[in-house]
Amino acid sequence: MANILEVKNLSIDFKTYAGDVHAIRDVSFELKKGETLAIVGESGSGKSVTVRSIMGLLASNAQVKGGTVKYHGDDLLKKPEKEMNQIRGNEISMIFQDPMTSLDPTMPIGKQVAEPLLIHKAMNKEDAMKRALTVLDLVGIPNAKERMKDYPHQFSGGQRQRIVIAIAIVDYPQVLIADEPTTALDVTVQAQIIDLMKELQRKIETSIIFITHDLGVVAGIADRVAVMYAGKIIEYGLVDEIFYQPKHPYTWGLLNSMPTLDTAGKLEAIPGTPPDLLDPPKGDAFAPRNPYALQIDTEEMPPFFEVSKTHYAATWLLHPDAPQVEPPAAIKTLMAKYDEVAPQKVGQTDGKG
Amino acid sequence: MTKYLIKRICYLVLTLFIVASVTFFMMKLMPGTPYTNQEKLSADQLRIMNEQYGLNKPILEQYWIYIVGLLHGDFGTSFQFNNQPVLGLIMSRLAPSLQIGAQAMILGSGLGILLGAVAAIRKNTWVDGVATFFSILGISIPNFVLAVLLQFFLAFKLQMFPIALWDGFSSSILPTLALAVAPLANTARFMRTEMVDVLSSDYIELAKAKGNSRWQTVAKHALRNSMIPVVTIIGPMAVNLMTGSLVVENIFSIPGIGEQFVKSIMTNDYPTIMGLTIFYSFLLMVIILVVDILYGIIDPRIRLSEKGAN
Amino acid sequence: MSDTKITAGSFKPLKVDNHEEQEKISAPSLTFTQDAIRRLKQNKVAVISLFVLLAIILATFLAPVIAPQSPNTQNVAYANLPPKIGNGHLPGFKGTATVSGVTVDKYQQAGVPKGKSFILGTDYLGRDLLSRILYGTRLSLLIGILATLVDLLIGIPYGIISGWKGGRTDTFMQRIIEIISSIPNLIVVVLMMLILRPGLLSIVLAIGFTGWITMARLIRAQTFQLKEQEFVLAARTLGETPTRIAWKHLIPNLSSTIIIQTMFTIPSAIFFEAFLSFIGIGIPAPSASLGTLLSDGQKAFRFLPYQMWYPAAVLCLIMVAVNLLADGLRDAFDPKS
Amino acid sequence: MEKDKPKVLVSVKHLKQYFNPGKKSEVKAIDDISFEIYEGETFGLVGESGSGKSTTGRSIIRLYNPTSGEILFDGQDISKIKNHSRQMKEFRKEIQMIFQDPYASLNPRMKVKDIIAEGLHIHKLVKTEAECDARVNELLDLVGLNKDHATRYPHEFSGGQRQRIGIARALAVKPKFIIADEPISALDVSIQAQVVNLLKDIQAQQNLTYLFIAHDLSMVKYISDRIAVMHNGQIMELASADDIYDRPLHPYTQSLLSAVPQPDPKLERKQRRVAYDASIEANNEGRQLREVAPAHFVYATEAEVPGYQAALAKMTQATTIAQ
Amino acid sequence: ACGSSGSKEASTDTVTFTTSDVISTMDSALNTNVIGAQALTDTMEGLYRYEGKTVKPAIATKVVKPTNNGLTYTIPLRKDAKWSNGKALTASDFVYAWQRVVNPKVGSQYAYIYEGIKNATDITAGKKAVDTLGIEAKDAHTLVITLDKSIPYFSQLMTSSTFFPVYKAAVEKAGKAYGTNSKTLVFNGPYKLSNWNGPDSSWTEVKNTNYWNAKDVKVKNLKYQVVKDASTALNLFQSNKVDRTAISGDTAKQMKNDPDYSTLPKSATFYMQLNQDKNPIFKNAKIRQAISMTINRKELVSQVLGDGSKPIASVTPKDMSFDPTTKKDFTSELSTEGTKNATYNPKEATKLWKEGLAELGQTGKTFDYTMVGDDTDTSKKQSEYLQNTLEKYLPGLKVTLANVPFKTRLTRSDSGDFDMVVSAWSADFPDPITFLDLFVTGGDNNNGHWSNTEYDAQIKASKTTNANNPTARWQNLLKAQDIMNTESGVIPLYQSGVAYLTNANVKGLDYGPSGSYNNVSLYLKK
Ligand SMILES: Nc1ncnc2c1ncn2[C@@H]1O[C@H](COP(=O)(O)OP(=O)(O)OP(=O)(O)O)[C@@H](O)[C@H]1O
Ligand SMILES: Nc1ncnc2c1ncn2[C@@H]1O[C@H](COP(=O)(O)OP(=O)(O)OP(=O)(O)O)[C@@H](O)[C@H]1O
Ligand SMILES: [Mg+2]
Ligand SMILES: [Mg+2]
Repeated sequence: MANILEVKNLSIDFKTYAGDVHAIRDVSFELKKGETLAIVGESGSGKSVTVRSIMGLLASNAQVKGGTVKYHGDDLLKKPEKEMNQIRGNEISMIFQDPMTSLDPTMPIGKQVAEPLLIHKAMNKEDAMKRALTVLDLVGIPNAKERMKDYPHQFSGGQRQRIVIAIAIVDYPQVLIADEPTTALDVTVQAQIIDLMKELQRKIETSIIFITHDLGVVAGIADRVAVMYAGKIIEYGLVDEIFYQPKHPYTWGLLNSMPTLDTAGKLEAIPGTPPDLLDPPKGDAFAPRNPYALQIDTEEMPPFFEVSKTHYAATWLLHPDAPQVEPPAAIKTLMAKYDEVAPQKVGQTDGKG
Repeated sequence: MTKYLIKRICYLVLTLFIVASVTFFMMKLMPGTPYTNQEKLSADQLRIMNEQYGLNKPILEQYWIYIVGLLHGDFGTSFQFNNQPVLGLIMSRLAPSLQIGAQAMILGSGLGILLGAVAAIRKNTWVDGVATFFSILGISIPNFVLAVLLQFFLAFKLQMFPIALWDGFSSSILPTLALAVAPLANTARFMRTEMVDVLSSDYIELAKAKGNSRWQTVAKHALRNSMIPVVTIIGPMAVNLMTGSLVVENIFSIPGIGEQFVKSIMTNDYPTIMGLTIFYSFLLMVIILVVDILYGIIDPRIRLSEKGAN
Repeated sequence: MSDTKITAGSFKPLKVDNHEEQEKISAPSLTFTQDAIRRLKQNKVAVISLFVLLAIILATFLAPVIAPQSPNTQNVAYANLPPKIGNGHLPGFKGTATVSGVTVDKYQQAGVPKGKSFILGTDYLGRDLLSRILYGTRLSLLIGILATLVDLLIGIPYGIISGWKGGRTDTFMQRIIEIISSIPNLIVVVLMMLILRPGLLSIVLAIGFTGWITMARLIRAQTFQLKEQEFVLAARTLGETPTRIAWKHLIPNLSSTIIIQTMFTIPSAIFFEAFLSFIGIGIPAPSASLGTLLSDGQKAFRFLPYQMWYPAAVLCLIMVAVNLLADGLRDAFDPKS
Repeated sequence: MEKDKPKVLVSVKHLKQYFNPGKKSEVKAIDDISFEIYEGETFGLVGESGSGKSTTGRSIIRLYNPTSGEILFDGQDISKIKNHSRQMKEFRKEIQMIFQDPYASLNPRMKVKDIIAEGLHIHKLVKTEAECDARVNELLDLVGLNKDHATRYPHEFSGGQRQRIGIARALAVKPKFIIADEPISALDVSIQAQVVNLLKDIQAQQNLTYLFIAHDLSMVKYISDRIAVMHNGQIMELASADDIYDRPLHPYTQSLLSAVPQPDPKLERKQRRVAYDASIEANNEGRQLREVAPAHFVYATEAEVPGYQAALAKMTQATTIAQ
Repeated sequence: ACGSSGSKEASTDTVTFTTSDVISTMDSALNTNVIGAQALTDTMEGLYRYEGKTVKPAIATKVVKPTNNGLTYTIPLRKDAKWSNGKALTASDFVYAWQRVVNPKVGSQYAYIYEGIKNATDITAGKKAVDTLGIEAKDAHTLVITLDKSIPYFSQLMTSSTFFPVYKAAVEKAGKAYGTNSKTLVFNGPYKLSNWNGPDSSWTEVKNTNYWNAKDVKVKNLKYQVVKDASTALNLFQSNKVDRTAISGDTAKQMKNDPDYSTLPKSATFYMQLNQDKNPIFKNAKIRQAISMTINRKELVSQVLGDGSKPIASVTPKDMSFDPTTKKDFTSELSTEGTKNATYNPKEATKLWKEGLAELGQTGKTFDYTMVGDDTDTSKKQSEYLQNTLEKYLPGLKVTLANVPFKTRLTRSDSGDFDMVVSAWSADFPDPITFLDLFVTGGDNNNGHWSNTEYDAQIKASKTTNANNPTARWQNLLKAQDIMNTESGVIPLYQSGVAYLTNANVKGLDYGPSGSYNNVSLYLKK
């Protein structure tokens, strides 16, 4: 399987009055053709900054401190603005979180959907509109033909998000980046949108980076998962590995704090709050909230330990010298499920790649 | 839409009626009479004149007559210009003011929008600094000072334009410039603020993500959206400009309505004052109505919500 | 990743449950205002403007001390003397004027004793221009401040009530605003002048009559938003009365709007007074305001340009400073920036 | 539920809340709903956006004046007390609200201490400044915040901490009943649990009754004793939390449940979404909340009841077999 | 002539003036201001016309001496006089015009100057029918005018626009609109207004070929431009855009040495009235004298006004009226006892002030007085100057200024809402009585209510017993003026003048005692 996108050792700072915010600290991952990579993590962990750097849409006070973003072998970070314009919206598209604000309120939606075609495909207006109509039909806007002339505020939230998706896929991009595309939506609508994205992925064979903080959504859509915490990826693996063989205490905490439909008794919350990225702790940023923290966590950042060929986790607990710890009970139940699932999962991934 | 227009026009008429009434009674409060002069009028003359102007009637009846007259498009006759109908007076003075005002408006707001947009796009660069500096300077110089400087340097010294007097387009250039600076500066500042906001909005991000270059993004998406609030200040500004600027009219000896207005105030020419006030209000409200319709054209959200409401 | 630093002790569980520590907030506690001040301080232009303004205000309020003479002392023999400093060596302050191509020493012509000079020259009645500018600026600033007071006292309550009540009350109050703003300002001024006599009070009342409308509109729009904010709802569920909600919750959150709008009210009042002076219904003589000085200066511009330049310069300086400060404040009060 | 005769604390009867009544822009945000909340329980309210959940909460706490219907609190009809009356003031002490947005629900210009103490002052619950400070500290402690946080401003806190400040403010007046309008939906997953735990703890400690509004169904199920499912200003189904989840009868409830994403890839792969066809509501004649099984209500016509009962029986059977 | 750049043919025949305001009406019965009067003098003509300071026959063929004890004038009219539409001008045009002025329905504010013409006062008062006015067309070219009492200045009066004829058909056709635009007008003067509409700010008068004396009219077009701003006027003049413009204030002062600069004294004076009703201290002559003496009139006109105004010691101006026998100027025959009160003498002033106050038992009191004046630039400057000088020399006096619009000033003067007021009067006709008549007891314009029985008696005698005796009448007037001066009943300030810049090519400017130019004599030096 070819890697379409490779992010290597990416570090990004933001200059602010209080000092530099180290928003991304040495992040690496890759995206294969046709797969869906989910990035999870709580607010401020650097998910958006990561994908914006791929799009070349970082805020003006951002500074790339190091690393590369290779797309088909070219470093996107070094591309001049002009060439980036050629790639954006054409080969790599993006869907934003809030469907209510990401459409231009003063432009009919047909035109907005057709816009990337006019920019990139040198199509005439009529053809572009025709194609836009096809795509709007595809994403399930009822009466698309008549509604092309309508304005965003005349659509419901779910419909708007479909339009945003239509804009993103109208050029059949190779990479589709979706930054929390369903967070602002109702569960029912969210389910529809996710189904839609899965279906589209099958049709246009695009690779997707899907950002969310909802593990439920991840379970539904992802092939692989990267868990971020405080500007770093702390665990990275196939979806089943992350859900049924989690290794990092933060991943445990995340899985644990969500009630499932049969959770009873007290929820296992992760205590405390995430660290301040202005001055990230020296060692493991999660250590202060980690009940399994080791002495070394306060001194040195843990490296990635390989769990399997596809599964890595950055926690000292995986160090051979580390004491064996008991994951929380709920996690153990999950782990028990792994064996039943694993073969099936591997097969599936193969089939896709 | 028609329903909406009818509703708005009803409001307009109601407001005009109130304005007319308020001004009428305010005029009655003013001390002195229009024919106070050093000359002596006989008691009989006074009585006859009062009768002719209807000033001998009880105030309420005078009021009634005035309002009925208004309904027939009769604004009364001027005291200052004996027997000159007020409406004719206003009309004959309006053209130059309207011309200069409209020119200043178009020039000022057009350039202002441009300047503001450029400043916003180049936020925090020297371009922004220069644009901000000039727009603040523009607001800071009284227009009469500006008018004097323009006249002295451009017209008198360099002989590039007529010094004064109202004679064709060329004589409208300097007054237009003098008047345009303030709206230019104001729109530029407003536009900049708004544009900065718009440029940081999600749909601009999406536009960039579509592969629009910076200028394409601005032209296709940012400009129109930033114009929405700018339109609101353009309304009152237009009224102020079109109803004439006494000062500029004075300096350039333009027979405009601003000058006429002050003159009628100074001479207690009540019918003219009232006529002008009502006319001014009328203009104001028409411009606001136009602006609101414009608003709807620029911003479809408003257009539709009104359609919906009717 | 070398293991050299790793010792056996490194893998001891960290037993101290120090997440409490995490809850401590490390940044210094800044009030909202302090935060705004911090942001303002970063804006050099705004800070300079602030100091320029303070300097001007100080100078004008110290006018009785620092003005070379009383602003109304006439000496018509010394009328229209150009600026001169000391012995007149400074260019632009030589005390000379060019009359039909010949440079003449105006001071000599007027028989001014040696050593006596007027830094910014004199006006048509031989009054010291510097003193008049100092006093004039003071009066103009006073007008600005008084107009602001009216603005605050009418505009804010009006806007809050209109926005808070909404519905019919709001529609009614908005109609009133519409009507008031469609009465030409000049009429109001003249009426006030006739009823109240020309003077400071009339001018301030006239400016105040319509001046508060922008403030009221802004406040109303903001109140509409604020009253739906959850913290206001919270106060209501606690049983807070509307008046106290206005004081405790609305006004503090409207403060940035208020400050910024005030920053625009002051210069526009000063400007309006200048305009009134131009058409001859400004501050009555012999008091000077920047407006009266400017309109006198404008008339004499051809021959005595300094009589316009200096008041214009002061007015521009104040305007530029206030505007830059207002810009700075707006940014400072905007947490987004 | 073990108690045989739970005391009714809040009773909503035929409540209607219309906005802009009589105008073209009329919105029937709540259209004739009735339910009861028992003392000490947590009553969950779920439904999609715009279904009228917040409006229900706000009508009960009298932020709106109900269009019609009755709201009995502790046996007293509160839907018609005059604003600013003494009765209203009394009532304001009994019910409190926790809001959704941790950023908008705290006045950014007030110190935490003043925010929490506001209710104390309004209802004169403290006499001296010292007493006030003591009470504020006590409350801060209760919600797990530090004493020295009292002098800080809201923007210095994280979302979870702010939400706790909001809770402390509500608790300050010692209410009996708390309406929590999506108190956790704006929070991070890791923080949500903290707040939910806190709410649960406090409930146990102070014998509070909750109306818990949310759209996150797993959390509602976890926290609630009974749940009402709302749609278009109506209650579609009302039953105990377990019944709603295990034996959802109304198609809307079923659809809603099928859409909940499970943090379990295996389950997710099996999950089939059920689309809801709103056309069954089209003919609204005779439709009302009917008890199809003990304490299990469904919005249905008389004729549909047997059908629902049959379905319920089948489901019960299925679960028993599974067990 | 119009400008160095003026290469266009037509412009060589045009003289352009700036003027301070628009024409408010061209109806000679209604006009009250000097702008309208000038336009009327240019375009219409009455019985006589001023040429220089002498009254010359115009529509009349000669300047007629009265008969019947000064009560009857039989005036022959020229037969070649025509209206601009070519129709003949007859005596009945005068009759119609005059009857219109006194007709109360027309509401002429100037009807009062018909006083003395038979029945005029009664007609304006509505007591008699219009056709009883003492004017009669004996035949088409003879006018008989009958007076109630003799009017010594009758001939001068006839040059005034209020006595001009009007074209009856035009008036009747236009009705109320008569005089509001050039289409309603028919002219009989040297020029015709062309294309003038009500409030136009510029107007052109073209030569009237039907004027009986058209051959003497040398300039084809007169153009008037309203220019209100002094520096604009100067700029226009210096760029040769206008040929003659009035300048004021600092501009005037600065242009004093320019070769194009000239001044023109007007038959108008500025004076101060003290409100005796409101402030009894003003009843004391010493107080009034003190106030008068503090004013340095020379400094006032040269330093503050600088526009050609002249100091004056009486309310009657210089160079307006002359002794019928000695031909000496009225003001030169006044007694020094009176005029010394109008001489700057601050020491004496302070002394008198204190004495006056002592007499009144008001020593040491402070007086806070409002001085009302016009709101023109010049008036403001002079008010400031007066304020300063009064406060400086009269201890305890504090003066507050109220510079208000003209009509407001009049209203306040009328209603006594002032302590001091600076007023101005411009001669209706060149005779001292036009000024002196103002200040008789109960006079409409005697706003200070200064009253002196001897003064009243002198004025009365001049109008009655001595009306037909020019010398005795002259003495009455001189006496009256002397009384006012010694009493300082009204405090004269200055005779107003206007400074002009005039293109050197413009010649033959002829400013008459009535306050208008006789533009028949105007010509351009080629
Ligand atoms: N323009 C900026 N200036 C300063 N700091 C920034 C900027 N943009 C992002 N950051 C900081 O970078 C960090 C990562 O932000 P990012 O938006 O990637 O978070 P996220 O994981 O997407 O969170 P969320 O779930 O809330 O969207 C945050 O601490 C944020 O405060
Ligand atoms: N003040 C109001 N004026 C008019 N309509 C309103 C008002 N408040 C709410 N509504 C309307 O009432 C309906 C119910 O709104 P409500 O806020 O109760 O929904 P909700 O279930 O809380 O939704 P969400 O999950 O989005 O919070 C919506 O259609 C809403 O638009
Ligand atoms: Mg994000
Ligand atoms: Mg809600």
